Amino acid sequence: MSKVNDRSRDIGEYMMRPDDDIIICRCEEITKGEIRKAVYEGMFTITEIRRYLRTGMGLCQGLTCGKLVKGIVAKELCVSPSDLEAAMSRAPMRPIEMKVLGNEKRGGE
Amino acid sequence: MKRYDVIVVGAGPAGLSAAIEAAKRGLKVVVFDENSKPGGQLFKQIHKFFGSKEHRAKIRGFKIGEELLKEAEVTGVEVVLNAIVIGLFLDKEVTVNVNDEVVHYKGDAIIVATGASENMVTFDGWTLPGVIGAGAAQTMMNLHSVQPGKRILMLGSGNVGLVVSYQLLQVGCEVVAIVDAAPKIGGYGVHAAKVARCGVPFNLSHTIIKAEGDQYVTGVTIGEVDNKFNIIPGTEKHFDVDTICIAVGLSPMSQLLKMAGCNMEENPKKGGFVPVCNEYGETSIGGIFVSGDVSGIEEASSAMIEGRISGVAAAFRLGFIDKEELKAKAGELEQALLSLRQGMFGPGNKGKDITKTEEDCDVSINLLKKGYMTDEEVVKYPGVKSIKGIHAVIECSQNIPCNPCQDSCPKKCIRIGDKITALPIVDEESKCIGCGMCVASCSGQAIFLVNEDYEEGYTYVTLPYEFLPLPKKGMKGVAFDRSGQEVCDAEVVEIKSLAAFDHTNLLTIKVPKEMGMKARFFK
Amino acid sequence: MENCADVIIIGSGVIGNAAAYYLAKRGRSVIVLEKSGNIGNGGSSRNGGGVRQSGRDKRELPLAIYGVKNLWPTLSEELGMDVEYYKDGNLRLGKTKEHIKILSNLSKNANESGLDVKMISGDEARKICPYLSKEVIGASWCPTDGHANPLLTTLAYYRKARQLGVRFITGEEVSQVKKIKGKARQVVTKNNVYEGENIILASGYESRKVVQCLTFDIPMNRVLLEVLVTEEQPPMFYQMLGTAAADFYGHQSKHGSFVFGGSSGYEAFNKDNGTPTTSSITASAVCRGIMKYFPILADAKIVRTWAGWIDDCVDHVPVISFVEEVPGLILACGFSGHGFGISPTVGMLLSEMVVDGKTSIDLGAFRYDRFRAKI
Amino acid sequence: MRITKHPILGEVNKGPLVRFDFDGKTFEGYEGEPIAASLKAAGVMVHRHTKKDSPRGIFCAIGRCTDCVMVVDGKPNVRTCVTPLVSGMKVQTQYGVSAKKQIKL
Repeated sequence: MSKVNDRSRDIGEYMMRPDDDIIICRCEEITKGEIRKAVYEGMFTITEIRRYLRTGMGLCQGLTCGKLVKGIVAKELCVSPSDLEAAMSRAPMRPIEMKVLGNEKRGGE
Repeated sequence: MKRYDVIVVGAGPAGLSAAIEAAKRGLKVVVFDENSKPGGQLFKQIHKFFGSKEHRAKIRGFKIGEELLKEAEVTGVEVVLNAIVIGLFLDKEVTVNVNDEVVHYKGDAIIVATGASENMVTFDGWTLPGVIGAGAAQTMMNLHSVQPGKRILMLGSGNVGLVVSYQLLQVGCEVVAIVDAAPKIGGYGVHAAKVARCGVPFNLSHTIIKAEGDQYVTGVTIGEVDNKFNIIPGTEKHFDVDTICIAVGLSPMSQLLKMAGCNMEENPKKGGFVPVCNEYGETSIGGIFVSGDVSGIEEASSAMIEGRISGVAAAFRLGFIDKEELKAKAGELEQALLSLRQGMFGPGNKGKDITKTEEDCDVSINLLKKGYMTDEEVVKYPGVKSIKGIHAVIECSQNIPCNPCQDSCPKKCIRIGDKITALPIVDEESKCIGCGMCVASCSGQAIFLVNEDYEEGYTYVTLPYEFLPLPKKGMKGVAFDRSGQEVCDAEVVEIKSLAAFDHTNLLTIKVPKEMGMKARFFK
Repeated sequence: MENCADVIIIGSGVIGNAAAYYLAKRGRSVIVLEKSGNIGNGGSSRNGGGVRQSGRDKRELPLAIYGVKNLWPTLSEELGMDVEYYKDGNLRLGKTKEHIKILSNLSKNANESGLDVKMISGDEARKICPYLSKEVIGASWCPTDGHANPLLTTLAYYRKARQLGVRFITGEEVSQVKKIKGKARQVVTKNNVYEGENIILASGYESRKVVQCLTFDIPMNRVLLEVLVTEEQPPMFYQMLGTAAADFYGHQSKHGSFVFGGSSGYEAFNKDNGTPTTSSITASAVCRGIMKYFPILADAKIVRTWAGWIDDCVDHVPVISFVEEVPGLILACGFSGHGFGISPTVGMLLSEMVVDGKTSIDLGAFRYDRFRAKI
Repeated sequence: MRITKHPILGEVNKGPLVRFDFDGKTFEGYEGEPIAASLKAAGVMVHRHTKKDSPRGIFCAIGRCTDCVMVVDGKPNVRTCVTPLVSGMKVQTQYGVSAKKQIKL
């Protein structure tokens, strides 16, 4: 069983670190400490962290913090960042006003 | 719904190249780009490119951008700007936000060339105004003609950090230091040397501890790190700066492919999260291709070739060319790509500790640590020879894929050979005429003309010079050595600005005889 | 590693997690198996967050009312984290006479079942929510309805259950449930076999595959629904919203973003590429729907859309049931797109089924064998 | 801060100089350049204050990070680094998601 799948795996206790209050997700203003703590609360994947804390759910959609969050979570879980799947990418790739998204056309019309 | 043979996402070097190759083979091609100007990052890249002729070496990035755009127009590629692709849906349907409408298109093939986004590092205060990406600095100064700041600290000594530092100097900003947590400079030595001789200090094995300021950056504290990247107490240094520029690498911007359902992988060698693809850039979804940084971080030169390969491959997939043609063309392009991936900085050598060049010369430790070679080190390379009369001194000490100097010399004084990563050799037998073409052709600005025999007691040194204001003949100033230290008085004896030099002015200064192998910059 | 527990739960959605929590609270050992790599990756993380009683099928109403009365108000406290529950009422909006007729009927039915829902005028609706367009001529109003954050609720149950010792294993796809000596006992995955006295099947549409191995079936299909999220907006209103025309539903979250669901009309025919993926037309349709009622949101930017498969039962209410042919198995699936609001109640009832063998609210209407030919 | 002549790119020719309003004061910038460029040239560093009252300015300058958003002509969350300046534009520092300064809790 992988180190990410077994949610009862003992990863020790959350211990505060001096850089815990550094902002990681600039859009939603989520700190390193919050992300680290979330891991100890059982959020072992980037997707769960995102749902739990809103990292990468702001206006930039994780373009800035995606890699940073992955690095932090991987370190706490003692896995390689490549063992963690990136969060799903969802349309729209850039924020779009409701009135524009609602204003559809088929190319050629 | 409107259908194209190929929909290309991203009008950067890869996307345009892909579009051109596909259009050349009769495909109906559209390129969508979210920016108001095409060319991706090319129009911010005002330095001359490396490589050989087939890679458009010694041409400045933005000029390559102009060439690509012209080619795109000639081949009938439709380029739509301010067109934000908002999704790549099932059945190769693309929706585009353009003119406040969302337009649906279908492509028989899709080539995604969305490029990269910048990596970031975090430190205390990194969200303060004044902490910016290196790309932002380039955008502000080279596209919008506004200085990103007055006094700037650069974090990152890769090629982006070095090139942007130089560009900042070119627009009159002060670069107080280049800082990197790694123990060695990551980018090309020639790029480092360019900024070092202007007096920019390197702080390797250092990182930013804190960006200072309440509302915006007013200063920065850096500190030395141990081999585990922990800060060594007591090593803190402070700089008064208004801007901190971050250049710590790029990540593929592959979100669109993940959304489309392509098989993805985390691949550190490619700089991050990339779609799995074959040698033609085709992903796990047939007909969806990738090229350029989105498929793995490299230089614009390789992005253009990758783009061309995927353009040709798309033509094959849609039945516009046969297998023979695909193989022939793609084979040729792959060779070109391969030659770019050679040398010390090639992807195969990533992370390796290289101590010798291919010619078995020692790699300059000072160049890697401080950004310049010492007088003792520089003479060890085949481009640096003591020759009577005017001759080229080529301070090129690393195997990088680049050979324009060889082609530039009308007298064949410079030899690199077929392997373009080889160090240039100055031929003692051939007669240099002092035309300076080699000086201007060197993308790394590592070639100087030295004449120790023109005037008794003096040496004439010709330097590449890309700053304003241009010194005038007769002007007296100071010469600086490779480390940026003042070494002697100097007088401008000539300044040449030929169109063929493409804005690399040739500044000839007169320095005391013994300074010929020291003086490398003039203020 | 110990692969035995009192209860094996298949599916770590909000239902599975809630059941795990209530079971653990009552001292049962539990293992939860999740096919996906992420906890709560199905409909639990892909819904509009409605905690509604109004507009529900009569059969579901007792579950919904119980939850709103007894479980939701204290859930954040109980689980130790904010699930962003708001009990600010539900407005179901109408723009035409036809709409008002639909709404009146719904209200009448609700009232008959003892729920406080009343019809109000357009102006009254605008008093409750001043951002409504003038086009709204009337609405049904249920003041005790509300919404919560489904992502957080799902994870809150998970987090608390995990703290109580429940084992969660992700990436563990169940291939079959095996009967031993006539009783469901073994849960077989690719690499492991788990054993439990009781097995709760709560894996949405995927449950169908498992029950088919046990030689029966549940008449449900999967339907792909979509939701969109706006950028953060200043706080405007906290009612849950729906419309008679069913063109959209949603609410403003605590964070400030609006969460809206809706449909294009092609939901039953949508496909995916392995993960639920949005169609190219739905979000646009939902936007048009919303703007008719909330013109003020026209400039709000959509930052994200997502899709999720719902397990749509033939009669649109879930199956929550023991199975006579398979003792030891408990079904909790077919929630038909409105499981979130009743998930605390259902989780609690599932724990009662295991621990007490019977439930405090009658679940007769949700039996697995209720399906009969129409003639 | 403006670069008028560049050693490689030559003379800089921008569109006409126009006026715009920034937080009630009249500023000048070149029509069509990003609002952020006009502000930068005028020495403005802070574009907004986040919900947690942290100041933000230009960060990526290409419309991705959304740090530089401001209230433009009454609309919040406008990416000033990719929004062209138009004569008479009203640009305001953004607080949270509006132009209203929030009371710190």
